[in-house]
Order: sequence, then C-alpha cells, then structure tokens
Amino acid sequence: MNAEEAAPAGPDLSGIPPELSRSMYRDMLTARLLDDEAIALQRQGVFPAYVSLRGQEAAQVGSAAALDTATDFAFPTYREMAVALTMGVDMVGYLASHRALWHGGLYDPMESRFGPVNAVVGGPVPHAVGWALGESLRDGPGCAIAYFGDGASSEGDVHEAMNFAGVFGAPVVFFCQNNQWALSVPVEAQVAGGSVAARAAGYGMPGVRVDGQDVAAVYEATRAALRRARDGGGPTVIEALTYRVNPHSTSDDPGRYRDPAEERRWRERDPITLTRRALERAGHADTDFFDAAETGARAFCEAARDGVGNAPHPAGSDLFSHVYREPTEALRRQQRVWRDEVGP
Amino acid sequence: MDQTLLDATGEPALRYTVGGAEPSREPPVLLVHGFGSDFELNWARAGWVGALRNSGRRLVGVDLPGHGGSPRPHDPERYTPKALAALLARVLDAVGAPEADVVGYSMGSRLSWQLAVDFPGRVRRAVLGGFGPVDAFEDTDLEGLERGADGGRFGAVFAAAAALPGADTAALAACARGQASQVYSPSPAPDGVPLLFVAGERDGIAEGVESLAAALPAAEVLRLPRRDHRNAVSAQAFKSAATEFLARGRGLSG
Amino acid sequence: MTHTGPTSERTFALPDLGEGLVEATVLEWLVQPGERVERNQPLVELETAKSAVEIPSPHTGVVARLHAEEGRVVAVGEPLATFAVEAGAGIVGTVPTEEKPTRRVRLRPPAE
Amino acid sequence: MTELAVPADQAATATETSMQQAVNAALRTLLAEDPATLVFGEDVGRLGGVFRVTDGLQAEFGDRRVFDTPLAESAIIGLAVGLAMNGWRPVPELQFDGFAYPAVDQIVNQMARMHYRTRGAAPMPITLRLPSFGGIQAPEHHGESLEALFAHVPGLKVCAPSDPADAYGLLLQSVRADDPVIYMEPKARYWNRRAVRLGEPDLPIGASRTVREGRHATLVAWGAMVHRCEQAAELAAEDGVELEVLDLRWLKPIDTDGLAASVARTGRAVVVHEAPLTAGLGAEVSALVTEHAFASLRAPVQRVTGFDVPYPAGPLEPQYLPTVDRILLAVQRTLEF
Repeated sequence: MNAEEAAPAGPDLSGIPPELSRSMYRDMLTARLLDDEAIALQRQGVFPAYVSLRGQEAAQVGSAAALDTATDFAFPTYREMAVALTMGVDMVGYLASHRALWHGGLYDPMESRFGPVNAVVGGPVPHAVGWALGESLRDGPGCAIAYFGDGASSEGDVHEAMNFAGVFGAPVVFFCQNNQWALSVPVEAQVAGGSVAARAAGYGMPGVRVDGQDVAAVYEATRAALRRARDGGGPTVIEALTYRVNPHSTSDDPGRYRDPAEERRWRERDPITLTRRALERAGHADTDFFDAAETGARAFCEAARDGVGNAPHPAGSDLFSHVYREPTEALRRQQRVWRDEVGP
Repeated sequence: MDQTLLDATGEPALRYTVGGAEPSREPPVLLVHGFGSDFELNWARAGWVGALRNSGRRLVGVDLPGHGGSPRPHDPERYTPKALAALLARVLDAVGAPEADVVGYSMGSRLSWQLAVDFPGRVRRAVLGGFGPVDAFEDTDLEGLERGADGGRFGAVFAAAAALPGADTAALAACARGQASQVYSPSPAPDGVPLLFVAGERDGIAEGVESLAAALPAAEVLRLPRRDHRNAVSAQAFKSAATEFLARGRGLSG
Repeated sequence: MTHTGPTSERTFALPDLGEGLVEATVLEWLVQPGERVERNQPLVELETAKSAVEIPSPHTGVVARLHAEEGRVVAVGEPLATFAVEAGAGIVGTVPTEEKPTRRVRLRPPAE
Repeated sequence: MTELAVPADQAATATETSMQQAVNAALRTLLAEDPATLVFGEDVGRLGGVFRVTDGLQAEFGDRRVFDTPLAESAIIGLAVGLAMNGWRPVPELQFDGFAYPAVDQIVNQMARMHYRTRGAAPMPITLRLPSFGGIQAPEHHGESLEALFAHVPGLKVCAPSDPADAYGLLLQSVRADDPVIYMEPKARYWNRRAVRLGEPDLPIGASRTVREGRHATLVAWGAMVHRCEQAAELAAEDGVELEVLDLRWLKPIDTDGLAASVARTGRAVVVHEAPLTAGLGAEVSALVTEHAFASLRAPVQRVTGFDVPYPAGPLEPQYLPTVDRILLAVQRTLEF
C-alpha cells in the first residue's frame, strides 16, 4: 500500500436494522433530488436564492434518524433540509423559507419538533441548551440537538452554549457539520487546533469525530450521544467531517477561492453512492428497491416543488400579523396607514 | 480510491472507486488504465469521469496492481492478462454488477479483451483504446528492463513509467514480464460483445487494428486525427464516440 | 434574473499540474471566444511530459480571449484564457433594477 | 454649511463609477497612504467581499494588511480595539447590518468610550464598514437599518453616503479621522453607475448636502432613500411642486444648521428612512427641526419610514420600504396643513 492512508471503505451497516438502513438511503436520495429541484427553482427565479446541502446528506439523515421525534427537538440553521425531511417536516412549508414567503418557514416548528429555519450563524445553539435544560427541569425524556457548521464554531454563542451545557449537564447534542468551508474561508483558517470535537473536553463533555459521509457511523455516534444524554450523562459534541460540494449559496462564486480539483475529489466520496454500495454488499437491498426508491423520491420531490412553487405570496397585511400576540393600537394605526397608502 | 478488493488470503489485492451518475439504470462502466498509468492520470484527469456522469453512467475505476494506490507485488505471475482479468471480474462482483461495459486503454484494452473472453456474459460492450494486434514486447529485452538496457517500442514506454514519482520499477518490470508471457491472439474473440477500437492516427502501438477489426464479427474502428499513443485518451472525439457506442447497448441486453 | 450589468475580466493561468511539471502543450481548445461556459465545463486539453489532461473551466462566464493557440508550449503561471465574468454574479441578493417608479398620487402646489 | 452638487463643468473629468468601485478605490488610497491602515473581516481577503468591495486589495497590499477573520463579529470589533491600542488604524467590515448585533457590546462598551475612559490616552481611529439598509430582496438579517442605535451612542460618529463620489470622500474622511466611525454603505446602491469625480472630501465631518433645490418642502434622507426622494421630487415637479432634497450624509453629528437653513427656505419637512418608525432617526431630525426652525414651520414635520414590524421577506419588501407615493402623500399633508 502506498503512503496515502487508505480511506475508510464506507458504511458498515451490520449494527443497523436493514429497514432503517433502507429508509435512511431513501431519505438521502430524496434530499439529493429535492436539493437539485431547489437549485432549479432558483435558476427559474422562483427562489431568490438557495443554500445547497449536496454532499452532506449522510451527516444530516444519519443524525436525524437517531432522534426520537416524539420527545426530542432539533435546532437547525438554514442548510438542514435533509434533517427536516427525515423528521417528517412539511417540506412545502420548509421550502417556503427559501422562496422567501416567510423567514422562519411555513411549517409549525413546535408540531414538527424542528426549529424555524435560522439564518443567524450559531444563533440557535444556545436555544438548544435552554430547551434541554427545560426538559431536565421536569425530568422529561427529551434531548435537544443543535446543528451548526465549522464557521459557526467560531461564534461566541456556540462557545457560551457549550460551556452552559457542560455546567448544567443539559441533555443536548452539539452536531457540527464541518463541511470544510465557511463561505470563502477554509477550515484551517477558521478552526484553531483543527478540531471542533477536541474542544468538547474544555467544556466538560466528550467530543466525537466521525466520517460525515458514512451514514452508519453518523447514526451510531448520534444514537450513543442521545442515549448518554437521556441517561443523565449530559451533553456531547459530534463533529461530522463532510464537504460542501456546491457553492455556499446560489449567490456564491467558489471560482474565486477554491480549487475545482478538491471539489471533484470529494464529489467522488458521494455519501449516497457509499450507502448504496453498503446496502448491496450487505444484501439489504436489490435493484427493485433502488428503482422503487428513486421513483418514490422523484414523485415526492415533484409534489414538493409544485407545492412551494404554487404557494401564494404572503398578503401585505401579513407585515403586521404576529408582531405581537396582543397588538397595540399604534401598530393598528400603522396598518391603516399601510392599507390607505400602500395596500393593493 | 476509497475501496479495497481483498484476495483469497484476505490481503489487499487492488484499489478501486465507484462514481459517476447516481442513481443510474445502466450497468456501470469499468475503466481500465494503461501500463505505468492509474485511474487518476489515465481517466479522471483526462475528463472521463465528467463525460460518463453527464451521459448518466455510473463508473468503476481501478488502479491495477503495481500502479497507483494498489499493492505492488514483484511476481510476474500476478500480472498475466488472465490473472488481471480474473481480478477485474471480482471487482465487478464486489460492486454487484453482473454485467458491465468496459473502456480500456493500451494495456487496459488487452485486459478488457481478456476479461470478455475469459468471463463470457460479464462484458456487454467494450471500447478498446490505443490497442493493436502487434506484440508490443516483440523486440524487448525483458530481463534488462530495470537496467534500461532495451531500446525497442516498449522500452520508451517503460522508461517513462519508471520515471513517475512513486513508481516501483521492479513491480513494473514484473508486470511487463507477466503481460509478455501470454502473447495476444485475436482468437478466440469475445463472443457477442460489440467492440469499438479507438486510436490516435499516429499511434504506432495500434498498428494493424483496422485488419484486426475487419476480421471480427461486430467491431468498428475510429482513428483520431493528429493524435498519438500518449495524447489520444483525453480527446473529446474519443469520449463522445465511446459514450455514444456504449449507449447503443441500452435496453438490448438482459 | 440574469445580471445584464457590467462584467469583470478574470484571467486563468496554467495551473501547477503537480509532479514537478513546469509546462504543457496546448492540444485542443474545447471552447471558442464569445462562448458562454459553466464552471467545471471542459475548457482545454493539454499534453504534459506524462499524459494528456483535460482542464475544466474555473469560472462561469463568457470566454473573452484565448492566449495560446493549439500546439504552443505554455509555462505554469502563463495566461491560458480570459473570461468575462458577470460583475454582479455571485453577489448576495438581487441587484435592484433602475426602472422609473409608478405613481398614483398627484400634488397641488400651495396657494401662496 | 451646504452647497450645490458638483458643478457641471467639473463633471467633465468625471468617469462612470459605481459605489462598489468608489469604496474599493477609497480603500486602495487609504491603504497606500498609511501603512498602519488594516482591512479585515469575514470573506474580505481571498473572496474580495460578498459584494466585491474589497476585491483585489489582498493581492495588492498582502495578507498581513488585508485579511480574513474567523466568523465571530464580536471578536472582530474586539480585535479592532486591541489593534488600535497598538498603533494600527483598523477598518473592520461586518458583512451585513443584521450581523452587527453580536458586536454591539464591543462597539458600545469598548470602542465608543475607550478614548473617554482613558482620558484620551487610547484613541480609537477605527472605521467600521457596515453594508446596510434593504432593497435587494436579501435573506433575513441582511436588510436592517441600525443608524438610530449607533447615533444614540456617545463617542461614535455615523455616516452614510448616497452616491459614489460621497462614498469615496466620506470613507477617506472617516478612516483618516481619529474617532471611531460607523460607515454605513447602502447596499442597494452598490451597482448604480454615475459620472463622478473621486476626489478629496469637500465638506467637513458632519456636513449635509443639498442634492436638489426647491422651495415648497424639504425631503430629508440618507443612503438609498436620497435617490427615492429625488424620484419623488422629479414627479412633484410635474405638478408644479418644487421639493428640496437634503442628503444628511452624517447621522451623528446631524447637520442642524443645514437642516434649519433648508426648512427656513421651504417651511415644510418630510424625513424619509427605511428603519422602523418608532425611535427611528426621523424622530431626532424632527426634534431638531422643531427646536431650530420652529418659527419657519408651516406644518408638523412628517416621517415616511418602515413600519414597526420586523424587516420582511423579499416579496413584502416593496410594501414595507417608503414608496414614492407615500412620500408625495406626506408632502401633500404638509402643503394642505
């Protein structure tokens, strides 16, 4: 063997029920196709912009599949579409945030146990610690999971949240998708010391680094962290090494800062291809399953695409709805000004 | 190269990778590189991964023993056409492909031919690049290769390969001896496997390929203008002819 | 909404092809000046001392100039092609359009 | 302290420039003239900024003077304070208005008052470049207007250019000044090209500029709303109503004399800003007019602003931002008062 360390062979599904491996494959494939549809919607001018998760399907589906959607709660950023999909969030409502119909999205976050889409980098991470503390105060069974990236790991919010979680022993999983790039800044210029997981010790909790392209490794690491939290063992940091294959967003031009050869190398470690190989090797799935999975995924994506594409624009009056639960007279006056001077 | 094929003793035998379009309804395309090259140099850098993905095909790329990331045994018996063809068949088993299309270049074409002959039914269609019936080792001093003693047609190819950083001269010499030990013969020909031969106009190694193709039941030849043995492989005409030729297999078989 | 505004020029030089290669010969251009190319689309075939290589376009834009005709030897770092890249391309948000505002309100000058 | 816009003959040497290019040119001039000047922030180096405003600076001045930082707004301003205390002239960028909130503690409690609390020993010659305001259908937190927050902070100066020439002059003035300045760039106007002459600042810090003369009412604005007011004034002229447009340029300190002089001529004032109404800078302008030009006023000062609602998503942006019609209706109210 030459000096280059042999990359891991890909997911080892032996510890996972075959039906779960198959469903994770289906969710990853659906997320991939929905991501392509969303990029197309941006090209057609239906979305003003879109942030692709291509390449990160295993990190998102593997972690989300480990959640107990009856008791746990996920706090996403703006790139966790595959987590939402896996948790059963209404995808038309989710994609509405990318069509800029409503900032947080048009799904019910409480009902879905999947927080509103959040554009503030690192912003929701302390929320996850608060939610988790709220769960442990009433000895509830639930755990929180906070999603953030290598860029967000530099934010004060994230450091403060991790310390709080360590101090309170809160049942929360800090799930960092280290996709190597925060817009134009590579991870070596973002994460001092090179590892987000290594910082966990400083905050009094275990830190785990996993191959983000390996859906089995991600699933098992997340499940172990959630079980630890449920058993009162407190928080965990999981750092999934993955890659942002597409530009930061449809408004980004990676030609200015990144080498296409690096993109091609990672594009060849496609999490979906790796999962398919593992399913075939383990004998968990045949070509009929793969064909059915693809047909089902395409149908789902077309329905979601048409659903969000045909969703009505918010009415102008929505400017004023939900500002308060108990609106003030001053705000009602302003709404009258809007109706008289601006309204359709 | 993220996958490893193990041999019967559980030792790594060969490194391979899977890529291209996902999902794809067609059988995968097996890419077999030439002497002294590897998957990255022969195919990825020459633009074949993108070309196959854009035509909706999945691909399986290998680094042959003695090359790239694969082990480098020094025993010529591990490098005979029959031995390497058997290894390629096991790669197809590992990726769960009962049938595949194959694209080879130079020595890779010789091995693709051998695979089609030794394992009937495993190769649906084959594109054999930079290949001809003439025995490349005819005027080669096989024992003096490492010392660079031999001139001849193959000597220059060997010298260039040995000069590559990370090359294992002894392994390459063993590979040459293994290949030379089973001289190519046009018969038996692969049964029921449509063939497309592609070579640069100025590729001496492909001398006689037209007469070879004429003697075969289902074979075509494409010559690439102004191209030679070394720079034919990245030609757009080669890629488009190959993807079009392989696409003709759609729906015909199994 | 494609940006029709001004473009900026970006010149792409022969990248370092690794393994100590210092130059390459232009084998075949796969694009023509004036043609629009996408990032990663095949741009040019080069021949090095070792093999033939296909270089993908590093930019999305229109090919403005090709700096070396086929057959010429180019050193690493020498310009290969210049692209006209949309200046607004890759910028957050939508560049506002300059059209005249519509109006419904009419004014009456004061009495004085 | 006001004067006419650039006279026509000087325009002869003017060249078609955008604000994006003007700010880039100003940064180049500043980096060249003073080796202590540093430009840093998220994606400003290799990428050249998400709006390409710092394009080419790292290549020309090196990555020790133009550099990317990790993604942490509070630390970026904290870094600037420390650099300033060590003799540098920092020009940090916070990528978007809405991203400034995590840095407000460092801006208000450290940068703004360090000179004061060290009795002048530690000057803060820092200029925080902040792409601001809305109008480009950008995502949430990318269209906020924070001028009222910063203007309220003792120790800070705040300015906002409305065209390429001012963008160039105001940035030179801000960076050369030894006090901390929040330099708010109206991102909606980055790309509009105008024939301008990029030269040394021609007005002192704090000065406003009359961009259009008129006698019936004064429209007071800054940033992108200056252009919106010019559009309103052109339409009003079709009805025989001549509106003066006053570009404040400095939001701290506000040019009270210039404001009073204009209202003394027109007797009426309408303030236009994108930020929400309540406690917006319009309230400050209105108070200044009442305090300094009360006798000239023929009608209460009107304010045409964003509504008291969170900045909306793209499709509702046009119904939230001041429109030409709303400006003309406000003018009409002052004419009929």
